[in-house]
Amino acid sequence: MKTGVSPELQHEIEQFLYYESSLLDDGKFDEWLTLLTADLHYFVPVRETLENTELGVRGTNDVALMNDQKESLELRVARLKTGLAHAETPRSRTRHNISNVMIEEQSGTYAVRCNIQVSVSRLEKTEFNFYGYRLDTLRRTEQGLKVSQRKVVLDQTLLPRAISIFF
Amino acid sequence: MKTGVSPELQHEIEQFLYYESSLLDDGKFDEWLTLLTADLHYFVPVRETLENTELGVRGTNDVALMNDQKESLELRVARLKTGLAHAETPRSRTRHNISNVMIEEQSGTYAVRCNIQVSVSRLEKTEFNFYGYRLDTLRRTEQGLKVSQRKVVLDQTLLPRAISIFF
Amino acid sequence: MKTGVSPELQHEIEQFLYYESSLLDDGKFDEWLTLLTADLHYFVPVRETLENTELGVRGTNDVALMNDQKESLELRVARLKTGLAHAETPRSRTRHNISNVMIEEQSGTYAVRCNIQVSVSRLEKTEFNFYGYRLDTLRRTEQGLKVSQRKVVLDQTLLPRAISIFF
Amino acid sequence: MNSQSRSIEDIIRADVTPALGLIGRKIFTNPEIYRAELDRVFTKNWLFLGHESQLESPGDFFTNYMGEDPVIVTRGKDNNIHGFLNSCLHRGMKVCRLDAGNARAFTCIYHGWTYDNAGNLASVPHEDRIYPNKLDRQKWSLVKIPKLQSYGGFIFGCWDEHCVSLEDYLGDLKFYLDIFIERALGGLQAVSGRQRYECDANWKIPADNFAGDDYHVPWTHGSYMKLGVVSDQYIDLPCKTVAFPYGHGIGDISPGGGVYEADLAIAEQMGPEVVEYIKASQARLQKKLSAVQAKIYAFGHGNIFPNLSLNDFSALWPVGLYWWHPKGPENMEVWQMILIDKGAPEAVNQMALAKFTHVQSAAGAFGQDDSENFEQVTQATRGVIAQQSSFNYQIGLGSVIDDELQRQLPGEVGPRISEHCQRNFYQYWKDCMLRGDQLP
Amino acid sequence: MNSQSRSIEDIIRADVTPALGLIGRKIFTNPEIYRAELDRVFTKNWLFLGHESQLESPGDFFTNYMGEDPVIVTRGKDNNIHGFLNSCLHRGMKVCRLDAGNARAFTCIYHGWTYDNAGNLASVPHEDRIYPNKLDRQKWSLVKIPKLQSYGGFIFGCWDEHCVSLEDYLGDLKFYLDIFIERALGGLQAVSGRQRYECDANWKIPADNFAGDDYHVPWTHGSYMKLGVVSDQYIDLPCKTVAFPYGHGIGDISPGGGVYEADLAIAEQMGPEVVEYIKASQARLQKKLSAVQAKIYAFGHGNIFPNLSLNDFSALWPVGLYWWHPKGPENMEVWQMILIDKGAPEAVNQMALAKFTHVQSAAGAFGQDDSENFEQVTQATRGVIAQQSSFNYQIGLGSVIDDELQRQLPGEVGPRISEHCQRNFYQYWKDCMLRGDQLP
Amino acid sequence: MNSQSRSIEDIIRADVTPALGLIGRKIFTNPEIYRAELDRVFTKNWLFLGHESQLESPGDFFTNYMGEDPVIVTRGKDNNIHGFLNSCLHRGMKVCRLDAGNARAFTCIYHGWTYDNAGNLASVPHEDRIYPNKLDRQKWSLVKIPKLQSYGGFIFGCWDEHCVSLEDYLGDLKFYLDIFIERALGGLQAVSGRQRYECDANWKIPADNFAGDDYHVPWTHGSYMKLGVVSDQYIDLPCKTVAFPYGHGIGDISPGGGVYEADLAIAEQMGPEVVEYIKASQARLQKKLSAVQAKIYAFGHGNIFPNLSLNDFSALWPVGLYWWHPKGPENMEVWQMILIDKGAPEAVNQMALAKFTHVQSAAGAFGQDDSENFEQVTQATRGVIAQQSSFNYQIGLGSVIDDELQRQLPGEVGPRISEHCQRNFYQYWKDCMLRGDQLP
Ligand code: FES
Ligand code: FES
Ligand code: FES
Ligand SMILES: [Fe+3]
Ligand SMILES: [Fe+3]
Ligand SMILES: [Fe+3]
Repeated sequence: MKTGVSPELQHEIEQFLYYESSLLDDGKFDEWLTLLTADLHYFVPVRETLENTELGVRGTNDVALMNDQKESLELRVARLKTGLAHAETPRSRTRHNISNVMIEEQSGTYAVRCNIQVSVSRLEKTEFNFYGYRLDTLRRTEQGLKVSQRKVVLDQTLLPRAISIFF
Repeated sequence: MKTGVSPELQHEIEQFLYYESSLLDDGKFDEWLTLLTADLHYFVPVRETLENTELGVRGTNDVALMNDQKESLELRVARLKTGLAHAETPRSRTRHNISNVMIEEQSGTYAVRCNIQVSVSRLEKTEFNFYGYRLDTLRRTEQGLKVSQRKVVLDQTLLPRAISIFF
Repeated sequence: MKTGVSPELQHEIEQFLYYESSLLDDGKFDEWLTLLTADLHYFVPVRETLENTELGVRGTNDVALMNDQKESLELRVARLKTGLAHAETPRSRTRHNISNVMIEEQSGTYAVRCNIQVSVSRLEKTEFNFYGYRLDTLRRTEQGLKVSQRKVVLDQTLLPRAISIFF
Repeated sequence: MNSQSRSIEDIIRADVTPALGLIGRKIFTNPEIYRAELDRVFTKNWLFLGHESQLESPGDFFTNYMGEDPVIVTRGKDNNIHGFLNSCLHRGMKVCRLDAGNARAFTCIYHGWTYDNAGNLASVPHEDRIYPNKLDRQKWSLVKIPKLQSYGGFIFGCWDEHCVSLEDYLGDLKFYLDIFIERALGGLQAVSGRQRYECDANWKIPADNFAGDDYHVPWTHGSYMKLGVVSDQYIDLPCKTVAFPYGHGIGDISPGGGVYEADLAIAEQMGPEVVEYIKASQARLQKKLSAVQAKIYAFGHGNIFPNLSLNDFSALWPVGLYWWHPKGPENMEVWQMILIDKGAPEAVNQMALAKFTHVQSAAGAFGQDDSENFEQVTQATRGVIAQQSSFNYQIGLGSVIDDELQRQLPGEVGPRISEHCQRNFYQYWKDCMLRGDQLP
Repeated sequence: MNSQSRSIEDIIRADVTPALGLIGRKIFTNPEIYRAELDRVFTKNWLFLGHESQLESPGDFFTNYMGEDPVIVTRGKDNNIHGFLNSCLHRGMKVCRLDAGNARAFTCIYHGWTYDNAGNLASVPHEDRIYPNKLDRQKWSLVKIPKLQSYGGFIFGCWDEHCVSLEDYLGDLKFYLDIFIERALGGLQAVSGRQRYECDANWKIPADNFAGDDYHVPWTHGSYMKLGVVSDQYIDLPCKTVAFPYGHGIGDISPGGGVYEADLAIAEQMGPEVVEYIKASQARLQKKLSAVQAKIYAFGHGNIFPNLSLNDFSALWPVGLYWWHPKGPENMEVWQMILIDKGAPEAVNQMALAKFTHVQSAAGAFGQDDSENFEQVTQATRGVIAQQSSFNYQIGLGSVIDDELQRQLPGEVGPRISEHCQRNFYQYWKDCMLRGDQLP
Repeated sequence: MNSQSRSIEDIIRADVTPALGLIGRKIFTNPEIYRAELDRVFTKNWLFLGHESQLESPGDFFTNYMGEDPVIVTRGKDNNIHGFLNSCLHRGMKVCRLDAGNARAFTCIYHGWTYDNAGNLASVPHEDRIYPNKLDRQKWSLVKIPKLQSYGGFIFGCWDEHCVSLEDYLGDLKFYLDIFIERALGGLQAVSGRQRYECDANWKIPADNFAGDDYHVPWTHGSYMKLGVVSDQYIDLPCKTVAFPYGHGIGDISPGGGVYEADLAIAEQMGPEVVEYIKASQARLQKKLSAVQAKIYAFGHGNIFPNLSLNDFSALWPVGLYWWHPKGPENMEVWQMILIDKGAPEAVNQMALAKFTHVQSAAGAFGQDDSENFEQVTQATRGVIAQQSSFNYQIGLGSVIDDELQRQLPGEVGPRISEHCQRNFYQYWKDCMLRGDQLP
C-alpha cells in the first residue's frame, strides 16, 4: 500500500475537489474553468467488454466520449451559455459525489484518484447515474490548486443517456 | 475558493455528521433529537423546473415538503414510536451517505454543506434513492455540537415515494 | 456521541479502506488477500423484514450469504482465476464507494463502521447497486493494517442479483 | 379454450356490481382496461387543471397532465385562460418543458415553429418557401382543449366537445365546494409550488378513498389519533358522506356544526386577530350562502371524478388538492398543491402551511400512511387467485338516512361510515367504460 | 394477414414437442403464455410453501408466494397448519407485511379488519352499525388455500380443490425424497432465514436445469472442477437421472453407491463423532427404508413441478431448497432456504452451513454461474430470429436403460447425461397449458 | 363496442399517408406495431453490421444486434466474413458475451458445445454416448445470417434469403456513398471502440431525422450556430436532399460545390501537408468517380433504411455511423462508431477525432440536443389525444426540382428544406408492414 500524503494535504485537496464539483452542481461553469490549467487534458474514454483486458478501457486514439483541451471545454461552456443548448436548457440537476480520494505526490504535482457517482435528474422525471473513477493531476499555481489532467473512467459500457454534463 | 477550516475541525464535524446519520439509520430517533437545538429550523423545499431560476428551489413561504421546528420533529418521532405509523412499521431500511463536506466558520457557528444520497429499501422489494445536498448550521453547545438549521435540497422534482424518513 | 480517534489515525484508516477497495475494483484479488489476517472472519448476513427486530439482520448460525474464513476467501479468489468462473468472466465492473467512516480504538484494534454503496455493471447492460454498512475490525500487523473481521450488512432483503463480488 | 376469451367490457359488466357492493379486482391491474380508461374516462370527463390564481398576469402558464397527455394552461395576452396539448403540431415535440413560468410564445426547439400563448401557430421558419401548397396555420395550431371552464377559480378542461357544462357536471357538489370558495375573505390563492411523488398504485384506489372513506381514518391514521392530533372521537362525530351524479363523493361533512366552534377555540389561543378572522369567515358564509352551509363551515374531503381529490378541514387549514395522475395500471404520480385565503392573517396562513407539511404533504403523516395502503392494496391484488375475489364495498348497503337531513343536504347523503360514495364512483366509472363514446 | 394470428394454444401445440426433443422458444418470453401459466400451472398444481419446522409454536407464521399471489402460512392456535391469501377480503390490503414472525391475529392496517391466525375474520370495527344487511364473517374470511398437505414435513398447497392428493402428486418421487427425510437422525430443521435475489430469466430455465441436467456441471461449474471441489470424474460416475409423472425429475442418483463411502472418508478426517454420525445415518436408512435407498444415500438434485428445486448432496451438506418465483416472462426471484439434521453433530452442521454459502447460496459458486446461464439464455432467446429455432432436448432420445436397474428404481430411469427429465417436465407443462381447467 | 377493434394493419393503412404528408402517431408507441416491425422490417431488410476494417485478422470478431437478435460477425479462419445468431443451438445460451475480440472458436459455457469461428458446430461433449439417434452437427450449427454482403467495406446482413442483392438495395445511393468510400486515400479504417447510450425514443424518430431533416439544424443546433461552429448561412446553402427506393434518404448534398473549397481554406491554416492531402482527395475523386461526385465531395448525412444513419461532413471529419437499435416501442440504444482515412495525415485524423467528440459523440453537441428532441417527441406522443393528430411531413409537397439538377443527380432530388426523404422513409416502412412476407 502506498503511504499517501499528510492529513493536511489530504484535507486541502479534498476540499478543492469538493469545491470544484460544487461549482458544477451549482452551474457556475465560468468559475469552474478557472480551476483548470491552460494545458489541461480532459479525457473520458469509451468502455467495452473486451477479451485480454479485464477493464476494457479504450485509449485516447480510440473512439472517445470526451477528449478535450482547455479551449474546447471553454467552447462547451460557451455553448451552455447561449441559452440554446437545449439538452441543458432547462439545466439538469446534477450531484457529484466524490469518495475514496487517494493522493500521491509526484515532483510538485498531485496524482489524485477518486470514485465518482454523478446522479442526474432532469425535467419531470428522468433520473440516472454515472458511476466510475477519476484520475486527476493537480498542480499548485499562483492562483492555488488547478486540475491539469483528468481521466474519467465510467463503469458503464451502455450509458444511461447522452452526456450533457461535466464530470 | 473558500479556505475552509482546519483538518481537526473538519474531522470533528464530519464525525458529528456521520454519527448523527448513523442514529437515523439505526432507528435511534430519540438520541437523534438530542443533537438538534431547541430553536431548530428544518426545511425541505419543493424543487421544480422553472424559468428564470436554473435551480428551481422553492422557498419557505411556498409549498414545502417539510418545514419543521424542533417540536414538530418531536411529534414526527413520537408518531414513529406509536407502532401505528404504518409507512414505517415495519421500518424502512435507510442508508445516509454523506459526502463532499464543506465547512465555513461564521462567528461561532459552522455553515456546513454536504451532498447526500439516501438509499431506502422497504419490505420485500421497493428500493429507491433521494439525491441532493444539505446546508446545515451547527452550533457548539454545552452538550457538544448540535444542528440549529438544516435545509435539504433534493434534486428530484418527482420524488420516488412519499417521504417517511428524515434527511 | 463517541469521540472517535485522531485526525491522523482517521486519515490512515480511511486511506487503508480506500486502497483496499481499489484493489477489488481493479481486480487485484491476490493483493487484496494480503490485507486480510489469517484468522479473518468475513460475514454477510441475510436481511429480512421481521417482527420484534427492526433491523432484521440474521445471525451467523442462520442462513448466511457469506460466512467465510481466510481459506475460503482464498478459494473464492482461486476460482475467479481459473478463467472458468463464468459469472465473473468477463469481469463485472464494480465501484466500492465508502463513506461515513467512524472509528473506535479498542485495545490495539480498530472497530470501523462505514457505509458502502457498491455499484456493479456487467456485460452490455446490467447495472445494479448493493447498499449497506460494514463493521470491520482492523489490526496493526508487521505488514501494516489488516482486516481481521468484516460484517457486511446489506440493506436489501431482495438482492438485485446473485453475489459474485466481494464487499 | 381460448386464452383471451373475455372482452374487457364483459369483465366490467360482470365484475363491477356496485349495487351489490362488489367490485372485481381486475379493473385495478388489467393493462387493456387501463388503456381504455385513458380514453373513455379521461378524455370524456372534466379534469381539474389548476387554479386561476396560478395565472395572475398575461403570459403566465403552468403545465400539467390530462390522463397521460401533457398540456399547457396559460393566461393569454387577451387575459383569457387557454389550454392546449403540449405537443408541436409539426412533428410532436413538447413545446414547453417547464413546470410553470411566463411566456409570450412557445418556440419549439426542434424546428422553430412558434405558437403564441393562446396556442395559435404564429410563425413557421421559412414558411413561404417550403410549402408550395401553403400551410393553413390555423389548422396546425396547438390542439386546443375544446372545453375549458372555471368554477370558483378552479379551472377544468374536457376533451369532449359534447360534454355537459362544468356547472352541470359538478351539480349539487357546488353546494359544498362553495363553502371553502366563499369562506375565503380575500379569495383563494394558490401557494407557489407543486409536490410530486411516485406511488405504485392504481389511480382509482386513492380516488375512491377520498370519495368517502371516513372508515379508514382511525386505523390507517391511528398514530395521529393515539397522539391526539386527530380526535379519538373522530369516527363517532355526527358527520355524513355524500355522493353525487358523475361519480363525485365527499366525506367528513358536519351538518350539525362543530368545526367552526373548534376553530374558534384554537383561534382564542392564537389571539384576537385570529378570532376576528374566524368570526368574519363564519359571518361571510352566513351572508353569501345558506345557514346550512355556514353550519357545515368546512368541506372535509372528497373526490371530483375522476382523479381530483380535495380536503378542507377548516379555516385554519389550507385547501389541499391532489391529482392521482395515471401512469400505467399499477402506477401513478401524486401531484399536490394547496390554496390559502388571501385575506387570512399571516399567522393563520403560516399555521396552514405548517399543518400541510405535517399531515397532507408528501412528507405528511396522512400522505405516508395512505401511500402504504394504496401500494400494498395494488400489490396484493395482482395475482390470479386474488383476482377471483372482489373488493367489498357493502358498508351502508341498506342503511336509511334521516329524511330531514336528506332534505337539507343536496346529494345522496349517507352515514359517517359508508361505502356508498365509492359505489357511486364505480357505478359512474362503469357507465363511462361501457357507454364509451356516448359519454358523459 | 393478421398480426396476432396464432393463439397461445396453437403455439404450444406446434412448438412444444418433447417427443422430438424440441421445445420452441416463445414459451420463455411470450407475455400471454406467461399470464396463462400463472393460472394453468400455478393454480392447478401443488406448490411448496415451507417446512413444518419453520412453524414450531402456535402463532408462528411465514409469508411466501404461490405464482404471483402472496400467501401466509401459519401454525394456528389449534396447532394445525393453515394457509391463506395475504390480501384483506375487505378492500385487498396485504394483511401481513413481514417475512416471518409470531402473531395471534392479523389486523389490516387499512380499516382494522382482524383475522385470527387461522385466517378467520374475527372482528370488523363497528360491524353492527355499518352493515344493516349483516356481514357474513365466515364468507369474508381470508381466502383459504383449499388443499394444504405435508409430506415429511414439507408443506405444499394447491388452489385446485379437485387436484390429486399430495401423495399421488409426488408418487414415485417419494422413494427418493424419503432418503433425506429419513436419513436425518433428529429430523430435518429449517435454518432461520431465506435468501432472495432477482434473476432476469424465465422460471422454467432453472426448473428444467435442476430437473435432470447433470450435463452442464463440468462446463458451467468448471471452475470448481478445476480446483478439485467437484470431482473431475463427475460426469463419468455411474449416476442416473429419473423422471416422474406430473413433471418431476431428479439427477445425480447413485444406485451403485459411493456417496456414503465418500462421506465416510471425509468423516474420518473430522473425528470419531462424525464417523459415528455417518454410520448411524446409513444404519437408519437401512432400517427405515430399503437397501436400494440406503445405497443411494443422497438425493442429488431435482425439481418438483413446477418451481421447487432441491439438492441433497450427502449427509455432510444441507438440504437446499429453491423457489423460482415467477415475476414476469423474463424475470424471477430466487428464494432459497436450507434444512439440516437436528441430530447431527455441531461440526457437521457448521460444515453444512459453510458449504452452503460457498456452493449453493446467492453468493455460492453454483448460484453465481447458474444465474449467468439462466439470464443469458433468456437474453438470447427474445429475438424474432431466435424464436424461429427450438431448444434441443434430444440427449438420450432412443437410449436404452438396463432392465434390472429400471426394476430397482421407481420412476423412469435415464442415463447420467440425458434430457429425458426435461422432456418430461415440458410434456407435463404442455398438458397443463392445453388441458386447462381439467387439471391436474 | 370492442376494445381492440382495429388491427395494426388497419391503423397503418389509414394513418400512414406519406402522399398527404401525414403520419399518424400510433406507429411510434404501439407495442403490437413494434413487435411486428421487428419481424417485417428488421428481418426483411439489409441491416448494417460493421466495417471490414474491424475484422483484420482471421478470428477477429465483434458482436452486434439485428433488431433485438444478438449476432456475431467474424473473419473466419478461411479469411471470409461470417455472421450468425449469438445463441447456442442446444439450449439458447449466448455463446459470446464480449463486444469484440479474436477467437478460434466459441465455446458455450452452459454445456460446452463448441462452434468454430464460421459458426459451425465443431464439438459436443460426449456426443457419441449421448445421442443414440445421432446428432446432425451441420443442422445444429449456429443460425447463419443467410445473406451477408459488403459494399465498400460496409458489411450488411439480411435474414431473408429471397431479398434483393445489397447492390440493388442500395441502388442509386451508391453514387453518394462512393464519395466518402473512394475519397479516402488509404481506405477507410474503423477507429476502435463503439459508444452506446440509452435514449427513450422510438427508433424511427432519429432515422427519419437523419434521412433528410436539414430543417432542424438552425433551431436544434442553434447553440453552435450562435457560436459560429455551424455557419449561419447553413439553411441558405444551395444544398439538396435526395430520396431513394427502399426508404433511404440523404441531406446536405452540395452539387454546386463549396465543401471542398471550405476544406482547403482550413487546410491552409493547418500547413502544406494538409493542403496536399485535401487536394489529393479531390484529385482522387475526379479520377475514380465523376465530376459531379468530385464537386459534391462529401456525403452530408443520411439514413440507410431502416436504422443506420451516417454523416460525412468533409475530408476533415470522420465518417460517423449510428445504429438506432430498437429496444421497445419507446426505447432505443444509440450505438456509434467512426471511420477515418488510413491515408490521411496524423493531424487530420486527430482533428477528426476531436470534432467527433465535440459534435457527433454521445457527449457532442449534436448528440445531446438531438437526443432531447427524440425523447421529448416520444414523450409528447403517447397520449390518447396526441394520437388523434398526425405528424406533419408536408414540407416540399408540390415543390418542383430543376430538371437539369435531377438529371445530374441520381435519386429523387428535393430542396434543401424538404420532408420528401421522410415521406419516402415512411412509404417504404408502410410497404414493409403491409406486404409482410413478400418483402423486399
Ligand atoms: S416538431 Fe416542432 S417545429 Fe418541428
Ligand atoms: S382493506 Fe383491510 S380492513 Fe379494509
Ligand atoms: S446451451 Fe450451449 S451447450 Fe447447452
Ligand atoms: Fe387517509
Ligand atoms: Fe448448476
Ligand atoms: Fe441534429
